[in-house]
Amino acid sequence: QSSQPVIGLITKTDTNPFFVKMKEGAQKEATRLGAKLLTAAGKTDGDNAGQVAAIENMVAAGAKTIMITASDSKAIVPAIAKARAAGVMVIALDTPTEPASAVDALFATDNYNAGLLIGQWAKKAMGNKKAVIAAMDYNPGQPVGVLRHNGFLAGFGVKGITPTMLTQVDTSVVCSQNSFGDQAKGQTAMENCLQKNPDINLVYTINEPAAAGAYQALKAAGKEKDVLIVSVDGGCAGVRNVEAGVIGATSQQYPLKMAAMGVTAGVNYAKTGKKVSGYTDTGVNLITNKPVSGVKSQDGKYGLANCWGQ
Amino acid sequence: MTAQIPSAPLVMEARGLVKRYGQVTAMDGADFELRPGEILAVIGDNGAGKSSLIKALSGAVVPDEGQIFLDGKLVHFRSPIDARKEGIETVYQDLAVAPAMTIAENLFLGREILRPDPFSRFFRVLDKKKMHDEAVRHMQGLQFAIKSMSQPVETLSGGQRQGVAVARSAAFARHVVIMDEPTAALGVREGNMVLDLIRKVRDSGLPVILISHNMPHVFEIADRIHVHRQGKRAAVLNPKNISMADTVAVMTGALSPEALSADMLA
Amino acid sequence: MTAQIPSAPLVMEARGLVKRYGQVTAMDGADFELRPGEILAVIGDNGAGKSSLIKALSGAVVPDEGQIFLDGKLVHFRSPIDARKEGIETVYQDLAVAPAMTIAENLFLGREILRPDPFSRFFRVLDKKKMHDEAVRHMQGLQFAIKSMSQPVETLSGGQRQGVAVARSAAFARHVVIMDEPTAALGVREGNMVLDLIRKVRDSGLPVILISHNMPHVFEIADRIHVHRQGKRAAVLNPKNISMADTVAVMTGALSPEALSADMLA
Amino acid sequence: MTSPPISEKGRMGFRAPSLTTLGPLIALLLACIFFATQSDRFLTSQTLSLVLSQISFVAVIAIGQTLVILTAGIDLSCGFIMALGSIVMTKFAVDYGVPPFLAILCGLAVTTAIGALNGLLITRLRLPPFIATLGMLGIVQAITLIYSNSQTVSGLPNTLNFLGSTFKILGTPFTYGAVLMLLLFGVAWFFLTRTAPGRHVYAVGNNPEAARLSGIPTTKLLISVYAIAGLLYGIAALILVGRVGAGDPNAGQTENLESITAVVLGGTSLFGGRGNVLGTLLGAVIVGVFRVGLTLAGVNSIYQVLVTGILIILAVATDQFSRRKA
Amino acid sequence: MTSPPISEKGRMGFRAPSLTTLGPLIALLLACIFFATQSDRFLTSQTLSLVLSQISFVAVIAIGQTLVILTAGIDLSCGFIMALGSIVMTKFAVDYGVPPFLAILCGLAVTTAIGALNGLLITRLRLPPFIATLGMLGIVQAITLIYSNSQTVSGLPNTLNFLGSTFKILGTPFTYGAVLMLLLFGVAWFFLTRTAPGRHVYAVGNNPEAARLSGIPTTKLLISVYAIAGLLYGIAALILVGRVGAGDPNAGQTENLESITAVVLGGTSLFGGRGNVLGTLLGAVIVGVFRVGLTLAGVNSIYQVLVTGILIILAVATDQFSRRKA
Ligand SMILES: Nc1ncnc2c1ncn2[C@@H]1O[C@H](COP(=O)(O)OP(=O)(O)OP(=O)(O)O)[C@@H](O)[C@H]1O
Ligand SMILES: Nc1ncnc2c1ncn2[C@@H]1O[C@H](COP(=O)(O)OP(=O)(O)OP(=O)(O)O)[C@@H](O)[C@H]1O
Ligand SMILES: [Mg+2]
Ligand SMILES: [Mg+2]
Repeated sequence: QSSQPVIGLITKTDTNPFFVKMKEGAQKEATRLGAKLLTAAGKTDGDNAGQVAAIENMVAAGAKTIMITASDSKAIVPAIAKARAAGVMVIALDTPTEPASAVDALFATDNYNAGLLIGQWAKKAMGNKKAVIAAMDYNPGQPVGVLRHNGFLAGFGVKGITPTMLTQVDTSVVCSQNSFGDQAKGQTAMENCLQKNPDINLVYTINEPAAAGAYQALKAAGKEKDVLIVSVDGGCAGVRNVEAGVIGATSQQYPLKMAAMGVTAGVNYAKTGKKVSGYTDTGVNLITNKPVSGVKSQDGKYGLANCWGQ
Repeated sequence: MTAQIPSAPLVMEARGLVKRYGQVTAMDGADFELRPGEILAVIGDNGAGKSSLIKALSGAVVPDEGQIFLDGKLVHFRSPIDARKEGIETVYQDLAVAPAMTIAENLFLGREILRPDPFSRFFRVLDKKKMHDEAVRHMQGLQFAIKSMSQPVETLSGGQRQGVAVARSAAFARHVVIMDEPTAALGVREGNMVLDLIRKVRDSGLPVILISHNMPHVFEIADRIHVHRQGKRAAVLNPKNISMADTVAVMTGALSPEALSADMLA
Repeated sequence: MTAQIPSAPLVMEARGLVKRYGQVTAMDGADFELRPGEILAVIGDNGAGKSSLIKALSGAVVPDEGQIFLDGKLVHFRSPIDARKEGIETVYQDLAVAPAMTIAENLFLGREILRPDPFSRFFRVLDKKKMHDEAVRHMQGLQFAIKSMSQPVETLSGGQRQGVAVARSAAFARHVVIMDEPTAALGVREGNMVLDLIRKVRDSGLPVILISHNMPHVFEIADRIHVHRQGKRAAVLNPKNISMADTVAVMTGALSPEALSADMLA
Repeated sequence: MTSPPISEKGRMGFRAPSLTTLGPLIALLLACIFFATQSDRFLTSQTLSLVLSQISFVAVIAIGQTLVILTAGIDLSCGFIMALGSIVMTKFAVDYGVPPFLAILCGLAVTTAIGALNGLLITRLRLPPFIATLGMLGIVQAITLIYSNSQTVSGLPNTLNFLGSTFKILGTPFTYGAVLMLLLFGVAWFFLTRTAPGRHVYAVGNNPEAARLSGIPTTKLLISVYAIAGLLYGIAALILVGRVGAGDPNAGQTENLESITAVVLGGTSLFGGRGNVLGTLLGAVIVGVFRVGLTLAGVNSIYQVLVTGILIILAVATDQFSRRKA
Repeated sequence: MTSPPISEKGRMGFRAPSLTTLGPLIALLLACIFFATQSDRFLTSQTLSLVLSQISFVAVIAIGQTLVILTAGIDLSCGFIMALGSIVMTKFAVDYGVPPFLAILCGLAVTTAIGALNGLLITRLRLPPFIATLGMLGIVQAITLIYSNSQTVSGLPNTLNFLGSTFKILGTPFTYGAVLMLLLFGVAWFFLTRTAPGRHVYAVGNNPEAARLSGIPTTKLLISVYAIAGLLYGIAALILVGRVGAGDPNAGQTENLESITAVVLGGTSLFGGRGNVLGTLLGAVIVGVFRVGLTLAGVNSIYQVLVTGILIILAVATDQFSRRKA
């Protein structure tokens, strides 16, 4: 029993389906490999203190490998350093730490890149129509939201975008609201943006629930046909919305894969003492049924086959 | 013990009531007897346990030991609702009013007047107008100079608040009225009004238990005087045959009840 | 108006106090005079505005109009702290105690006894033992049967609570003592104790304002009687030369003050 | 400083009771005038429709919260109870093929039962409402996430979406959910001001001991209040489902604070026994107007947080000033 | 059902005051016994050290919250004030090169000033504490994010990290932050039980009118209480900075609920005037023990939410039972 490797997984929250899937993937892999999986999560996105406590508790519980999707990529670093000093292998999932060298390894998709892809696609898909953009963002201060938002703008061809700061340089973004990554709140935000500017014809959304909410608002206004929605995640519900024409394109990520790879590495470390290292990109794929030239994409069928969900 | 077997059946009777609060014993084997249609005054020093006694009789406190009989039947009041159902109405010393609510609402709290139509009966819709009118009627009986029945009780003077509590008990009693120092905060005129009211209640056939520190009031109105001392009944006196001074002496313990002549007892 | 120019300077004087609460006018041009070393009783119907008057005198209420003089000097009490600083102590009708706190703490609320060392003075560290002992001393004067000074006030009987408030005012007054119905909830023995205490305060040279509905008490102790009616002073009577019945008649408006002979006024 | 009125515990020295809804109304008017100067799209019937449908489910939760707060309680679990309700309704209808109408009833039954459980914990185990509903918050959230597997339930039959559909008044579409919300405020107002149990709610919050001594069955009343609140959260869930077009396990995270805010903005005292359910409606509308108005004014979302904070303080300060003059 | 004691407003009929800390202590013991059976790593000095350092900053916030709640108030802005404090300290030291010690003082000054501002809004503008601190919550959060540009401040000088460093007792490392936290509880306990202003805090919460009439300067007292609470949030910020090793603009999101939970678990009444700051420490420890214990027991994080909810209810129910017997 005591020889059973103990592996910890710390997610940002328990509520986001992305992390729920990640946990499922890890659990499945752990069961397969005979490892014991400990899980913990922050109370809200941005709950760094909760994640620090979780790291400490997992070290105390005897975990030799800890996987973490950091809520705050900088503030988590000292706690990670302490765990590593105690001989624990730490793997960052989904979100890189700053500096990236603070962890042993990173299994992730590049969120900036995910944004970039939908931006590029949207640019082509819009053709020479003048874009009037609304952004359904995430809680101010959350890096994921900034990365995706700025990646989208960069991909769309807006100049002067840096990956780290929420930039409001482009006047074509007429409305930028916090959707909390939530369907109901995304809907509210979209309604208000439409009231502000009815000419909106392109909507960037932080994730697919927000996209579904935005679509609901557009539909209520009778505009769902004229407005393009792009999103990030690639969950099954999201891909089905791509198939249904609700979402124009979405960048698909692979949380199950990240988690499974992490568990494998952890079990390996327990058995052989060999750590993994470096950055493994688990990849992003643009999922759309309306491919455009110059942007590599997969269709909805591929998306559904690889989506993280039932 | 000076308890006597009366000829008429007792309306209320209590035997050996005990109530302890941590270290303090508020009632220490208290007996109690109330005869039909009488005004029974309960007197005693501060902290003698008078309020505790009547709280037990009105269901506000469940005694640790002892029994209570109503019309000779053993009763177990678990809450004031039980006592109310038996038609026992009480004015508590700390008044038990809802200060943010109006006078009319306080008068009818817990037995509001409903509109007669079936919809209203089912949803228990208030007849505000009737409640207001009835409130005016009840309060007029006491001649308190109160402007409006829709004034919150917290805007009333101390005595006016007491008037509200007294009017409430008199209006609804069907069996026994208990009043814990109903005239304490009242002016001379208002105090006399309440004494009149108590007499009226008695004349309508209901017995009244009156706790009071006001000896002139007690001697003016009481048929019998229950003297409470250190958590139990010390004696029951006949105000017609004993002086105020002797009564106070018994109450304070300066005079032993045994030293009294038989006609002084009741 | 029956206001007279007394020979000795007045300790407290008020002219034309007005206090309105929305529709209700609690004081309607009330005058007031307190002479050195006297016991001045203030009587009146419920809602006459007695409590409002003394609240204005003690800074608890800021009057809408009118002036208050202390030892002939115009004062503006913005809060009870101002009045306290002048050595005026008040027992309020609704007692103003903190029910969850102990008797000793309530007695010393706002003027706790601190330990003498510099550290304690700076951090205002309580001398709990001394406060306890002093509390025992003050309360013993009133002979209430209270077990422990570290009992929360909410566990006391109604009369016992009043005793705490009375003891507090008597212990700390340096200039004027104001008592709003201090004996209302008290038993005979305890009420007499409080009357004794009031006399002792007077004998120590401090004037006392006593609001009471208890006419025997008023006639037993008062040097002068201020009759309040409908928000103003109706008359000031001399209890030595007027009967209780006439006093009550003036108070209730049955007798006009003009009809009184000069020696009945004070 | 004027003196507080004769007061039990003198609480009003610090928080005067709102017996009118005048204060919040003035605040709302001032806010509207301000936003009208910021955007010419603000003063349209469209904005009104938006505000009403956006606040509809929070406002219905706030009705329940008002009842609870009037009894001197508090309900922190309201939002998650709504989320669970939305999942039960939609999962029953979509996954188990229960007829939509029955599925709705099941959802309402679940939320009502949880509300009643809150009431039982508070009255029978004598837990402070804060603790009972805090514990329930965690329990209900976990159950919701486990039961739904954190997955949104979509593909709903029309019956479940009904409250999100619209009808037109003078060309502006309004949702049935918003109408239901207004209707429920009317019912709650009637209940609280015109019926005996409604007045008992106030009495229990104002002086529980007096209520008990007056023969009001306080325990039964409190359990009923929490159960009715639960039912209202269930109705809020139905409105939410109609609005969003899906069952949302992640809903409800901010609704406890939002609903309490609406109640307090509307002038109801957190100490119980004083307040007005129409004030709550105003409170909810104020928050909704701020949100729409600030977006129309083009305020960056982070500055919206700032301005909303300032406006909340100003709104209640206006209220206090208007009352001090009166 | 026993009758409540003679009570102003009879509030205690529903929530008996905790005059002892016995109840929470029993609950804590039961929880410890349970966790000890679940994991042999639980009953170690290591666990104690973990719990203490993990709760250290929330517990310090909870001291401030206890003071505020004892006055019958509430402070929703506490967590974000802490976050702002952590940003000011670290930015001053790192970005502006202010000497660390001075930077700390600047941070404490800012948090104290914001606390005092809360007090001013509550006393001068007579806002309900819930509204004043809710508004302040938004304002402070926005200022923090704008000022820090949502960026974590790292690369701190050692002085700022000091409270996160450890010393060993019998081989187990404890953080100085945890020690400071325990020390502050001692000071707060002394203040509340042994000094005149401490007793005035109780009096103001118990009966504000009586406090005023007794000559207690209630306005000044309340402003001081909120300012001291602000200072404590600043100290919590310093502990947090030491623990995390960075200034964190996203901290403080859950601390208001967590600190109130600790206070209420510790037996302090939300209605003011009754309670005990050592109970708050117990309350915070209970929550911390739950977190560590459940992780050691290997409970899935979502089930942790569920079990924590149940345990909170059980803990207070135990408390109530132990009191009913006494
Ligand atoms: N805060 C208040 N708000 C509204 N009305 C008030 C307030 N305080 C007093 N009143 C009104 O002012 C009038 C005078 O009240 P006050 O308490 O001074 O009377 P009082 O002479 O002391 O009566 P009592 O003998 O019954 O104590 C009463 O009619 C009362 O209703
Ligand atoms: N809830 C309680 N908790 C603790 N002690 C109590 C409680 N209720 C009453 N007591 C104590 O019991 C004793 C009797 O109180 P009670 O109120 O019955 O006296 P009383 O005769 O009505 O006095 P009074 O004439 O002053 O009203 C007192 O010493 C009081 O302190
Ligand atoms: Mg009594
Ligand atoms: Mg009076």
